[in-house]
Amino acid sequence: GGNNEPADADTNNNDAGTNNTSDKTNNEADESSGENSEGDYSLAEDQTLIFARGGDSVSLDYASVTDGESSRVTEQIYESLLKFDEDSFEIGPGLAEEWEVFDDGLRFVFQLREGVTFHDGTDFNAEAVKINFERWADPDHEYHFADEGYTYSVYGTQFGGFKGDDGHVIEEINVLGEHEIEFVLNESLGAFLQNMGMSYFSITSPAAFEEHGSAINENPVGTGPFKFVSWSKDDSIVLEKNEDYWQEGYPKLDGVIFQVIPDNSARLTALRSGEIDIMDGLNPDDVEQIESDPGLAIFERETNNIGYLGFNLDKEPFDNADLRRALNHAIDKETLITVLYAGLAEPAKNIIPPSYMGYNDSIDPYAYDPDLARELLDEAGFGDGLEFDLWTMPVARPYMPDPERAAEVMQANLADVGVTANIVSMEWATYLERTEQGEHDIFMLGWSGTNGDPDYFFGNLLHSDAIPGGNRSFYGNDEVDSLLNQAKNSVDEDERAELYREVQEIVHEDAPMIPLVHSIPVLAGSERVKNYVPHLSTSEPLTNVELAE
Amino acid sequence: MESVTPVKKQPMPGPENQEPHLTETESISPWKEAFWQLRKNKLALVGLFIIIFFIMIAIFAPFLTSYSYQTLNAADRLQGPSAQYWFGTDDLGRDIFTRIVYGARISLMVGFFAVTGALIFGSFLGILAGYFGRWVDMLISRIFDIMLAFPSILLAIAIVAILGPSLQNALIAIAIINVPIFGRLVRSKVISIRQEEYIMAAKAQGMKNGRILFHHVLPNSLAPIIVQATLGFGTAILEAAALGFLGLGAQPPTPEWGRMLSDSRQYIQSAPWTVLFPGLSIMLVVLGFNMIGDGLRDALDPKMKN
Amino acid sequence: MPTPLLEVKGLKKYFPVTGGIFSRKVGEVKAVNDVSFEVYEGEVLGIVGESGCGKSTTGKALLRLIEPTEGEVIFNGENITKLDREAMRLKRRDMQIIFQDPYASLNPRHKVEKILSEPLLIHGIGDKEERKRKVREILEIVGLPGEHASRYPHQFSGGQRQRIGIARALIVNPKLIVCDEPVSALDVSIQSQILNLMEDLQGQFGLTYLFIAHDLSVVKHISHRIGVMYLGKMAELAPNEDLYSNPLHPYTKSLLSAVPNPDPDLKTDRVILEGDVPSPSNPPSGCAFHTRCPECMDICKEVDPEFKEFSDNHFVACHLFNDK
Amino acid sequence: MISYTIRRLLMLIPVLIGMSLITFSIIHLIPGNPAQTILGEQATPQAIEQLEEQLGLNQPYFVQYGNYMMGLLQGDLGTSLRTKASISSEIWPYLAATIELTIFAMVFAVIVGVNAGIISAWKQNSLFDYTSMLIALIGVSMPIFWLGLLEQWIFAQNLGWLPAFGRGNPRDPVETVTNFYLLDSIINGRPDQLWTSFKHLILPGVALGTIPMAIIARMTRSSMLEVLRSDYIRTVEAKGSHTLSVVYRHGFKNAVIPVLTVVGLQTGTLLGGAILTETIFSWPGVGRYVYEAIGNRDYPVIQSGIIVIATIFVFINLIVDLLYTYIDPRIKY
Amino acid sequence: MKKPVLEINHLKTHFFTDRGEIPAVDDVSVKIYEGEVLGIVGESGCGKSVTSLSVMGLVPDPPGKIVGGEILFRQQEGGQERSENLVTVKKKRLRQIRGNQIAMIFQEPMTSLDPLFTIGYQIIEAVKKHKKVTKKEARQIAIDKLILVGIPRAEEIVDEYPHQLSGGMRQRVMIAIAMSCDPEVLIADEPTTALDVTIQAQILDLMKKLNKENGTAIMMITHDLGVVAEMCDRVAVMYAGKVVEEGDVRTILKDPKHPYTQGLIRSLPKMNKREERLYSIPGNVPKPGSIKIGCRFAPRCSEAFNRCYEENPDLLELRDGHTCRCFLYEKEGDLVNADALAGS
Ligand SMILES: Nc1ncnc2c1ncn2[C@@H]1O[C@H](COP(=O)(O)OP(=O)(O)OP(=O)(O)O)[C@@H](O)[C@H]1O
Ligand SMILES: Nc1ncnc2c1ncn2[C@@H]1O[C@H](COP(=O)(O)OP(=O)(O)OP(=O)(O)O)[C@@H](O)[C@H]1O
Ligand SMILES: [Mg+2]
Ligand SMILES: [Mg+2]
Repeated sequence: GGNNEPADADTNNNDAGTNNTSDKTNNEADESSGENSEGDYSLAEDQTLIFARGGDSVSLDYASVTDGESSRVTEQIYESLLKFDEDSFEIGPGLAEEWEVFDDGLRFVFQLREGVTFHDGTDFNAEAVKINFERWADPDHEYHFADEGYTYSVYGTQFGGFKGDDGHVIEEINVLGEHEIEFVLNESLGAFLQNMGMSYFSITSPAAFEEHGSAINENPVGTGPFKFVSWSKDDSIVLEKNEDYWQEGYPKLDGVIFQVIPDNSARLTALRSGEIDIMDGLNPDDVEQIESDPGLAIFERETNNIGYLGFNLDKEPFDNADLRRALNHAIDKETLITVLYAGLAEPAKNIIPPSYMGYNDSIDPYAYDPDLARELLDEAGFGDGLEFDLWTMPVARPYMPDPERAAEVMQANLADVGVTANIVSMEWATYLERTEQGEHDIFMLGWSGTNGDPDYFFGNLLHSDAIPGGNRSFYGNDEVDSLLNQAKNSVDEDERAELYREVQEIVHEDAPMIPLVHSIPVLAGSERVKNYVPHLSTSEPLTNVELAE
Repeated sequence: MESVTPVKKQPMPGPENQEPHLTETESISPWKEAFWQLRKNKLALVGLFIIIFFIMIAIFAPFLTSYSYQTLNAADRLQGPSAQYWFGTDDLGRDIFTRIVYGARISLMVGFFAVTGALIFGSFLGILAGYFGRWVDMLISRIFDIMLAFPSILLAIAIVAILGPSLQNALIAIAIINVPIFGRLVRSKVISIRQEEYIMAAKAQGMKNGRILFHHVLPNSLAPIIVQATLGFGTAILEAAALGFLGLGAQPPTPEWGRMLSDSRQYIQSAPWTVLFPGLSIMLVVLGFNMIGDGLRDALDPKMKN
Repeated sequence: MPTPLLEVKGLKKYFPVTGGIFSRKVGEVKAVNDVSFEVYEGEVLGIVGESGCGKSTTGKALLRLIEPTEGEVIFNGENITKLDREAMRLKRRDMQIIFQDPYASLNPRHKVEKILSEPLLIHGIGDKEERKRKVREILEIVGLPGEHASRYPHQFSGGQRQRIGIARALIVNPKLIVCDEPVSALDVSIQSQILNLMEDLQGQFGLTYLFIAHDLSVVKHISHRIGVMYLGKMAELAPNEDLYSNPLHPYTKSLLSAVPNPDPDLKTDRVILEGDVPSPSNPPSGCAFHTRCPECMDICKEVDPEFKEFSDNHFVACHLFNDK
Repeated sequence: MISYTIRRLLMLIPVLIGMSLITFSIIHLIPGNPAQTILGEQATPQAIEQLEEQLGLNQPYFVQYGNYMMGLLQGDLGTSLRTKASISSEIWPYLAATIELTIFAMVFAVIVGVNAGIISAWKQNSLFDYTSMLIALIGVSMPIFWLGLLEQWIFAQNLGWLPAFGRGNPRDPVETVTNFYLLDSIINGRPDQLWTSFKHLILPGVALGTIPMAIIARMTRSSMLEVLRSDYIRTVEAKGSHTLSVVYRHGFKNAVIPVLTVVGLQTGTLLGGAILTETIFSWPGVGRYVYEAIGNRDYPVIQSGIIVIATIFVFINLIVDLLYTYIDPRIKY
Repeated sequence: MKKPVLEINHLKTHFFTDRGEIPAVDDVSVKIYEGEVLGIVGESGCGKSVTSLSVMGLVPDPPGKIVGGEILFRQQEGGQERSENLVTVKKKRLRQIRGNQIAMIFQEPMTSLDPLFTIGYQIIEAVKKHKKVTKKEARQIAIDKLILVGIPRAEEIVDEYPHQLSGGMRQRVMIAIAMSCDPEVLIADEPTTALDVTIQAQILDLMKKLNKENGTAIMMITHDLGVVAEMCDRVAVMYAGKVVEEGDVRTILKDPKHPYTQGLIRSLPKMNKREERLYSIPGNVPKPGSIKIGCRFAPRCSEAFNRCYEENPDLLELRDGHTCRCFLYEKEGDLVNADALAGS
């Protein structure tokens, strides 16, 4: 952020996150911007940044895909109406300069920024916003490209479905003027404004739809700081500076290249040799080495996820809460963090990340205590052993860099308390499908936040409506359900926070899962990279970044 | 192809017609003869030694090490080779030597079962094709063609994807991709041996087809099949390691060597021993089988010599 | 005149020549093209001819080791071309064959014991003990020590192997033995041993031989009557002395003259034939020999001469003698 | 010859149909739903269901196969379920990358393997023979992924001589024309890029080429030994010809056919084996493309990838067969 | 008297195999005089081919090695007689001689030509190696030589491949290659064994013609005494790596002395008369090296006595030029002075 603070006084519901974290991050941001302006380094001649990552983008039509690698690129090309703060989920102005909420959260009016053009030269206006939202909502819309297999699942999730569905909240979108647009909801939605900050709801040039049709996924045209140049699949995506960017003097970089290097160690080698500037997916064990290397720096991302070990409550003996609690004492999260994350994770006691609104810090975590666990197991009637399958996913996830290794660690923990866990792994697709169908005993999985709203965690992981679906523990508690429903529809921040805290207490007692860790994803980069602030949501625009000599 | 005018045969001078020096009444079976040949082949002996070494290791694994291959020890992560940990420790602090030793069991088992499976099915199909000819041959040969036109590792990956990743399924996949290799060999052997004059002689005596097949054709096709099976051991172990490397084989904490390699890949910089030893073990075992296979080929089939 | 033991009438064997990817038939090798002859009990009928003229094919086809394309084979008054598989299989007891290549015709993985007792087993002769005894017996008969039964073929020399081959043919007491160049592969000093052995056995067991060879002196030595083949056909068939003293067919004449004689005093005038034997897949029109015949006439190029009896028991297929 | 080629091409049809059928059946036997993978663990069942419908995944599988084959007949490889991109256009850069790597590996394997084999046979039982055959034996026993890792560790990471990943310098991307980087750098008149691209090929190429190199060396040697023992070589020697002419002109030309066969077969192995090498060296090739598609249940991509690889393989062997006729006048069709 | 062009003295060629040392050629001495045809006969494995390969320097090494003796090649060079020992001569010089002054044809016409090169190429290769000629001249020489060996359509056949020719034609091509540089000595290793009698007659005829017209000395290796009678002036009979008898062709065939030669001739079935029973030599041809002491023929010899098993008989000269290796003739003949032979 930094410049042109929005007038957000009239919208009272925006200070998400606990106060202390937001303060801290603000301080850091200030420091870095100070350094920026003072410029105690000279700029490198070549201002092309190479960002190396493990996988390629799936599509550059951001709304049709959910993977982080895609949005990492589209963040640079596209912009949404609102924008998250540089280091938190606090929203501020984006393509909309101002916004107002009416009718208890049933009507929103946005004043759009003037003088903004898309990369193809066409003007950004209210009509463009309407077309984009309608395209996502209406499967029959000419730019929905349903025949080509496009769906916009995030839209469906965030706005309760699509046009014609019962739960779909956006009733109508009205263009009030060239740069004024109104959204009318049929039901209040606590997270509406948060959603507007998500990169999934960025705005594409309508002319580009006209021109490229369903090939829009390979020909992105937005308003962002960088323009798309080329994409060679599984290799690199090349972006160049948008000279006409509305934010005067930005971006600093001349171009960005997203380079795919699947192998972790090869990526690190490339960083060391200067072939790349930033790399994602660092092996936590290498952090120490990098920190001792004067030419390299570590960038930590604030945690925004949960990795957990879930029980299948529909299956014996895991319907026994005593057993679940006993097993909660058996897992040594600290070791897990040392071994797998090289310390770059926080042990979890709740399912939402600590920086989230409503995080209940007063919960007393189940301590690692094998003796106690054995005792409790004995009490629960499993004194002479227990054997089950421990399902683990085959692929690294942001919350779990090496799930199979993690399973091995937990297997060993469990063995210590006389429980035999057989590790079962299967392909990712199968894993997801079969856990959704409840074929597992105990499974490992996690969840990442997208818009910074706690409902996204609770609603998907613990609400009985999410069976079958994200609720793979088959946890159903009427009290929890009703608390969550209340919280979801409320627009009162404090009320919501209180409700969520209550939920966490019940869940802690019921123990449908063992919360493991909130991982802190780290990136490594060259010291030359300045003003790079990783965002919680896995990606961030590189508008302010510049390369030093 | 050209029609070759039959050439009158003169017994050729050369080693194959040479009578071994032996006492008048001693009877030397071709197998015994091959065994003698094998004993003279230094490389084959080295190979045999390597394999016996690994077999011993596999059998006596629990006596060779005081560590467990699965108990982790976070305190001793990524220790270099030392007197305490001969081959160092991995990222979970487990003794790599112990894991290698137990891994020998897996690799040898994989080789054995995959080869046996491929051999049984391949031979069965190959015999069907070679002996019945015509459309049976046509059909089976086309199936082999098709299977061989797939890159085998891809086929194996697909099969494991269907069955789910596990050591057992990797084994099945490897057996399947090796079926056409054995099948073709057996088929061509059956066909070529059917042309031999002693088969004609057997027929001339009024021997039934079944007896000809089992008493004459098959025993004589055995040599190249044994050779292929030995070499196949090596290939199967490599393929299993490749699947393990891709995460499609043995599941943790099974100390499968390919899997160990892929798990320790990222430590190649900081702890190269984690990568060095599993790879070296794979190579040695495979090398051992290849050496024996080469030796057997030379010993069993003088014409294929060199 | 006695009834023949074996009567071959119009025997033909065409091998298909396949080509292309779909293995279609693109032609035929007329390996044996209408051959007729008779073999009498106790006689040795020699068949000579150059390489590829169809001698072996004739021998194998009349035993139905190769299914003949056409023609009849009457053995002991029974048309064996009509027999079903099982009946034919049992018939093989009476009709045996000895092969040219002593190295290829014995299964390298069987002991001599097994090689020799197998025919007995197949035809259900004797029990285990008796078979063992018989094997020793036959080995002694062919001039090998009985204890060699426990050896493998590769432990024998070429001549010894051929003895085993003969023993195998002999052990079931056949009436007829087709000998397909049994001595061609052997050294001169061994050749005479085997020839003698075969002659002895014939007398001893009252055997009938169809003796195939390309060496005219060998055939002459052993046969009573001799047939000369050229390109799948019988050119001339006559009693031994008759053929050598009075060859009719120009091919027979040149063949006889071409044999180098080890006696330096007997230098005969040679009829050296021009050119090569034509390919049996594309035989010349008319008389197959006309392309090389020193006495070729116009008619030879068009009409295939009949195989006719020219004088008593002397058959020839040549236009020179067709008028008579 | 032409008719032979045509017949061989016609013969391919049943093989390719068989292959496509097998592929299609296999990938549909694989449990797991593409819609699920595309949407990930955070997707709702409704979203998955909707996507399934849009992708036509709820149709009976033979209908899907029929549709796919209809498209294939029109030269359309279909659309990737995941990226929505047309596979026909998307696959080429991957394919080119793999082909370039495979050719490089094969050229390496052939040059080194053939010469080592020839010299070993020529100087049979010499020190050279023993060492090169021992190396070849080790070569065939080598897990290539391990070799790749070691190469990377030694030459890229420790010595820093060669690049560890990718096809070129990301800072100076090759302007693609054909997608064969070596060729493209020449077309663009960029010798520096040619050198860079070449350097990038070395490590993966050597890793990939090691097994075929070893196999070719062994095959060349044994084939040469047989040829060198043959009568016609003795004839050439009896003419007083120079040894080099004997060994290379007469010897190798006669020994080349089994070697060619191996080259043909190994190319197939290379195309498949590229999966491992491509993963280790971050090579954006078709092996990885298909491998990832398997993980994502991207049926059309798996199907097309395998068909394309197999077709190339079958064609290479056709070319090998045609080469035989060129080398050996006895072979005619 | 004619001079010897090639003189083999006490040649020993052994094979060193994993079954031990095999003395394939064990002390063989023969001479070939200018323009004559020398026959070498013997049964399979007696060392005929190895002897001829030794002359050409083509014994496969390993496992074969010439371990003793000398091979003297004499030629006139500018009125000067020059003698070279082919065993010790430099490799390069040997290559200059072979194919040029000493040529060889082999037993198997079907496999002795390189199947991948045209007939013309294979003749030209020999010509160009030894003569400075242009491409065109070489081709003309090739055609001429093909005509010389009686190949019809020589102009076309030059450009054909071996597989397009029959066995007889190929053997003619082989002879054409051998004759391409007009050698002084032609070594023919069983040139007709693989051929049919009618074709054999053609080839023998051709070789006789070449011998007569070009004066090429021929070393004719065969196991067929008929061929010997037909072709040769002198014969050496070999048994188990040794020459057992040598002399002019009439003497050997009509009045053989060595029991082996006698047995060999008697065991042949005769074309002219029909005997009831053939003579036969008992036993088998021994493997070289299997009999270490005594006469190698002794175990099969009807005349053998104790000494035969204990001592190795020496070569005895019986009459002028007729030598025999047998104790039976010790009184009749003189011991051939081996040193004198070697020195001449
Ligand atoms: N199985 C077969 N398929 C095709 N052609 C064959 C087959 N067997 C033999 N022939 C051909 O039939 C012809 C006659 O062959 P056959 O073996 O009967 O000749 P032969 O007179 O016995 O010759 P040889 O003296 O060389 O043994 C030859 O041209 C041969 O190529
Ligand atoms: N490459 C070799 N390795 C080992 N021994 C060999 C080799 N070549 C020949 N010999 C031995 O040398 C002996 C003589 O062989 P040679 O080829 O000279 O016999 P030959 O008289 O030409 O017989 P043939 O009539 O069969 O051609 C053979 O018995 C054989 O044992
Ligand atoms: Mg024959
Ligand atoms: Mg020879």
